[in-house]
Amino acid sequence: MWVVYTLNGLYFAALLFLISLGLNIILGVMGILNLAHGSLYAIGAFIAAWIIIAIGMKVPPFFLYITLLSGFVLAGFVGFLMEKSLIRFMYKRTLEYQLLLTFGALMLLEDVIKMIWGGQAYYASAPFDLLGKVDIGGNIYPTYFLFVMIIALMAGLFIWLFMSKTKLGIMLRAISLDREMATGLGLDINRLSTFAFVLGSGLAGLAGALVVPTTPALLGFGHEPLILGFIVVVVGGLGSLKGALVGALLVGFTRSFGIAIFPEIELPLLFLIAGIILVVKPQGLFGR
Amino acid sequence: MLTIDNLKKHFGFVKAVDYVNLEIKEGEIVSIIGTNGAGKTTLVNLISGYLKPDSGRILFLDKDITYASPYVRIKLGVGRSFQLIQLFSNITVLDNVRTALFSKYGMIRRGLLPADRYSSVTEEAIEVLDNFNMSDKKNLTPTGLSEGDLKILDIAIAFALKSKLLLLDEPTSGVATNDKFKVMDSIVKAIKKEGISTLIIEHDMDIVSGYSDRVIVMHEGKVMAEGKPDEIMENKEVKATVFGIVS
Amino acid sequence: MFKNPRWILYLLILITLLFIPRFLSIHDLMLFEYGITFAIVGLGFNLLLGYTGLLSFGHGAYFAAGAYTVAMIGKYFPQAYSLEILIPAALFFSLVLSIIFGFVCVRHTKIFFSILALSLSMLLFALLFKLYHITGGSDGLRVPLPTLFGMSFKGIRRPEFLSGTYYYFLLIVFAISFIVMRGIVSSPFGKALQAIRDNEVRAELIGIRVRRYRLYAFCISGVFVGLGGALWTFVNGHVTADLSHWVFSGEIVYMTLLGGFGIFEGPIIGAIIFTYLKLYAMGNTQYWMFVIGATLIVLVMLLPNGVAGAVSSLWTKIIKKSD
Amino acid sequence: MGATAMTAGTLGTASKAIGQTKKPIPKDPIKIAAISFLTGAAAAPFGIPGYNTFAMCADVINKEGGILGRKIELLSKDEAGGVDAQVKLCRKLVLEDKVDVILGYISSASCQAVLPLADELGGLIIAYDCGTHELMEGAKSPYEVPKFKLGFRSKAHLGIDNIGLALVIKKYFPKIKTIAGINPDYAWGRESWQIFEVAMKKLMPQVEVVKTLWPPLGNTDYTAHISALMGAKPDIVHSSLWGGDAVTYTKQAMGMGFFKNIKMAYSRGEPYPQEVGKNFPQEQIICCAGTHYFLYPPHDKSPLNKWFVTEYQKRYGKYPTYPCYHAYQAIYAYKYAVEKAAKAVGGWPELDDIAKATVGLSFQTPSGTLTIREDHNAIEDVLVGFTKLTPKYPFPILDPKRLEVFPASQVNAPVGIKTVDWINSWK
Repeated sequence: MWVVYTLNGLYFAALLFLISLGLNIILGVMGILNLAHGSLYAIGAFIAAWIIIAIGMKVPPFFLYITLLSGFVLAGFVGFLMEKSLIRFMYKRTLEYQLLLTFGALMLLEDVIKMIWGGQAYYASAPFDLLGKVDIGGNIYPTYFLFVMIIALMAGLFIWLFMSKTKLGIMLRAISLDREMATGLGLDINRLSTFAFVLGSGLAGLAGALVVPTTPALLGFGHEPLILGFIVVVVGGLGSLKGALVGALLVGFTRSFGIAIFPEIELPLLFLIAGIILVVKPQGLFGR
Repeated sequence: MLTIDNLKKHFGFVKAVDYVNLEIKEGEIVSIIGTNGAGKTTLVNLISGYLKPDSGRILFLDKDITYASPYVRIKLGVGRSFQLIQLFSNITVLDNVRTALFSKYGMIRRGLLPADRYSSVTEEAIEVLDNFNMSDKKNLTPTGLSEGDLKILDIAIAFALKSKLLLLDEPTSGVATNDKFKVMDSIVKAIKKEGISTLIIEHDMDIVSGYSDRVIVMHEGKVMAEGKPDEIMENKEVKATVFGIVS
Repeated sequence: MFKNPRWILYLLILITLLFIPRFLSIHDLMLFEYGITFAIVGLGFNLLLGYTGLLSFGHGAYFAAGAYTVAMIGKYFPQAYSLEILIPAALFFSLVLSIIFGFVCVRHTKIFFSILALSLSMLLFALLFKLYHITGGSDGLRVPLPTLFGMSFKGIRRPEFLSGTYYYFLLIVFAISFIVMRGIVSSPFGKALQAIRDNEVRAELIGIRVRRYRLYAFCISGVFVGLGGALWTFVNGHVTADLSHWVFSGEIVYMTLLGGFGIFEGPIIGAIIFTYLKLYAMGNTQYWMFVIGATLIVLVMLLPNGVAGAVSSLWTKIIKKSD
Repeated sequence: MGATAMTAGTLGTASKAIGQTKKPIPKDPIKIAAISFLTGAAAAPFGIPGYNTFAMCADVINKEGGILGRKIELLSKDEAGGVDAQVKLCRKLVLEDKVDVILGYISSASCQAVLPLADELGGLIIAYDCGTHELMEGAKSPYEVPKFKLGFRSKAHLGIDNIGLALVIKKYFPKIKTIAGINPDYAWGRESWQIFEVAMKKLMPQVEVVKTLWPPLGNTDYTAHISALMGAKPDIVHSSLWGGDAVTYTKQAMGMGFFKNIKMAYSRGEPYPQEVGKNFPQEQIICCAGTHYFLYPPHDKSPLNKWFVTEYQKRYGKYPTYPCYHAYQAIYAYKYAVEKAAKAVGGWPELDDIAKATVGLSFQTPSGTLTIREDHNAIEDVLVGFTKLTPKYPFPILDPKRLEVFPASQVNAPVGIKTVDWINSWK
């Protein structure tokens, strides 16, 4: 059974990683905590579900998995609009405005989703069903979950390579280290910020799209992940990519084993651990 | 009243303050000059408790304050001003000074009566501002002041703490050249009036020479020379390294 | 105190409030009472946001502390269920909670502080939610009518209670907390907080123990919010764990900004407007979240100083014009 | 007008003596507020279907000439926004908008908070879908009824589902040793499990509870719970998960080979085979929240159910689920009560007359007979069945040969006795 517990932990961590990675990129580069991140996750879920249902079985299965990228694309695009129309005016503003703006965006998007996709649930489990199950040491496990883990891993690697190897990534890191200095170096902050925001939102959308084959897309889809995303970010350290990974794993395993061993206090336990870590290490595990 | 012995603070390879010894007597005005990065500001930060030294001792009125918290040093009477102006930007000039006074008298715990009720403090604050001819601006917020005024206000706050020792970090930096002496005049007038011993940081000899009893030259974290202003002006080594004049 | 013309204005407003029950329909009156309770919350919250420069996204926790104190006493010690006991008790427990949470939070500033406050309030939420046989979990607890100095309100319907005795009780408490808070912000203590808000470094170096004073501010605001929560329970008649959820805290921030946190009276105005805004949005469209969200965005973009700020700046303009 | 006078004015209607008035029937439409979740996780599975059915029934009633000739004007409101928002909204509806009746509330929290307002404000409120058995029960039995003079619930509480499940398990699986539970972590889940556990302890004392899990509402990843359950190796797992949660849980459990040697007992399972499709595991125990099943009573026996199903499908392209039946019960309960009261007083009835008429009201619904008792709570029969795939439908239906129906009297506690005490008193 322990194998499965571990896999469960990893799977949950994988999703949290994608979500908090997005949160952290935005937080790191622009110093803005995006409360609407959960809604972007939901948007990713809805569009993916909608497309999958629309094309149904009419296409070769391979394309179904491509459609999951639609989550990344649409959420990224919404992120782009948000940045261009709202966030961009917030860089000079103080914290309370930044937070409240994204809080407003959260409520706004919630209803926009409702206007577009209506109240009903979208069940798009085709990708989940098609992959079937694998036998791991006598335990049956859905292949799709492994697929999700792999995608998350690839996304993580990609971001890491991007941030450490490419010129663009290094510029982003420069900004997150010191915005003023970066301006001094003559980097085009606005362009880079837009890019970071789109990337972060896209990752949230991707996470949503990956989840949707395993669970129907519903209104209020993004609330739970947002909170857990917060915990990961706080525990891992604000703006730190490594932190997102470690934090996600921590939360994932706490949850998986918590439920298995003492189900009653799993959720408080999570917050408790977060609290303790912050008392001991105020900036989070990998925070600056 | 202030004795510093073998004070050391290194940032990695940078020897900001390297085994410095110095002494300031009652009512004395001492200036420290030196090129940028000579360790002047670091020294002030160490004395005011903004930084903690690697080794060495700081004695103030025969008490060891080497590792004491800023709060304690203020209580003992070490006040400072800042090179880059540090003000309370959204409250009035009067309140800037008044808050300092309240803090000094341990009155900031008083949470119910309006500050204006403590008229004695208000009067004292206005007095302080008068010393720097700023009482007419008392109801403006710092945002509405000239660079020179800001600088003076910054010093006035430190001054208001009635420190026995006042550390002025580049009191005229950022002030238009032709105002510099006006600023210095008003500051020194106020200091002399109260007979506070003062440590002035400057990189420009001409500004301090007229005002200080003693000048200390720092270079690469060490004290290079020390003496009356005119002696220093004549010191060849100093000329060469600090003023870059080769004769 | 009354030398200042501002206080005369306050007095006039207070007198009008005394007679409001005669003009408002009972329903509007009850809404207005929600407004007043949140006005008290706003007062407390703004001490932290407007005067100390700390944005908490978790003040629902202290609201919940106050509210649940009342509900729990009602459930477990009905004999002690009397306003003159309930209110002090609520103050006490919200104080205790804000000391504990505050101690952790004030070690940080800026966004760190906000997120930490948020996480802690969510911890309380999780507990209130999980310990359902004590707290009623998601169903929450019903809050009966209290007694007041031996006066019992048996057989009286809540609306009558609210529009009678309780309204005036509420008004008195509000007036007191208004005066107290007014005193705090203009006192030396208040000045010290503003000094910390404006320049932490310098505050430290004029001898203010920054972290400790942040904690003081945190606790005071926590207590005020708790008081608001306690008073609110009787108006609402029911408490649930949602009070400690971060979205509820978000609404507190919302109304503070709506009124304008730069101005002392701002949050009060904000609280009252928000109460009506949310209800009428909900009553008239199923897209009420859209309305509220859009309003918020417009506010942030166009009226950063909130309604009160806009009004006052308009006023000064008019003054300028006239002379 | 002074505050108290105003109060009396707005609340007067409720305090008039019964039967005195011979009020002529007004011409203006009846204002009915219909409240259900239009946002949030409960919107899709309950809120929207309920909302649809209210609209459908109101439309049908109006086509047939309304209630005593008065047309229905339906005001649909969102149940989201927190309990305090619901309290405010309810006050607005009664005091400001002066609605004749409020039909609504899916969440138990809303019901608990809002039903007391019925008497406070003097407005008629009929809860249509919330399940908590605590709603109408007193602190300890016997308790005096009714709890609320003007507050009703037009459905049976969650007791019947879980008692029904226990009875079926005793009948079909007398040999089982162990059970477990996975229920949503809030009042609904807690209470469902409480009743089920008490009933099981009473019926099959030898059975041992090996695990109880409480996933949060709207949870998207059940893998941890599923493997925890599989680790505990129970024979049967009880669950009151609903909506997306139930579907998610089932699909993920299927993916993890959960159903190989464990059986599920869903207290509200009826809609989910439809959602999951033909892969939905067979032979699972499913309760229908009363007898609300689109194939029961069989259409040949019950034309009303046939009509309801076809009509709903015509309008919304889906088979009606139990929230639809609940909505039907609520709006028709009001209709019949008004007509009954009108007969009694010979004119348009006051609220108290309607309340009086509602007690003891018993009428045909698409899913059988509904009776509203003195405790202002309805009682219903309960239907439990086993999933079976048939060629006629693209998803498993309840095997028609093994439909277990328990009469209301067998699954509802007598008036004035708490459900738990009643179960414990079983011989």
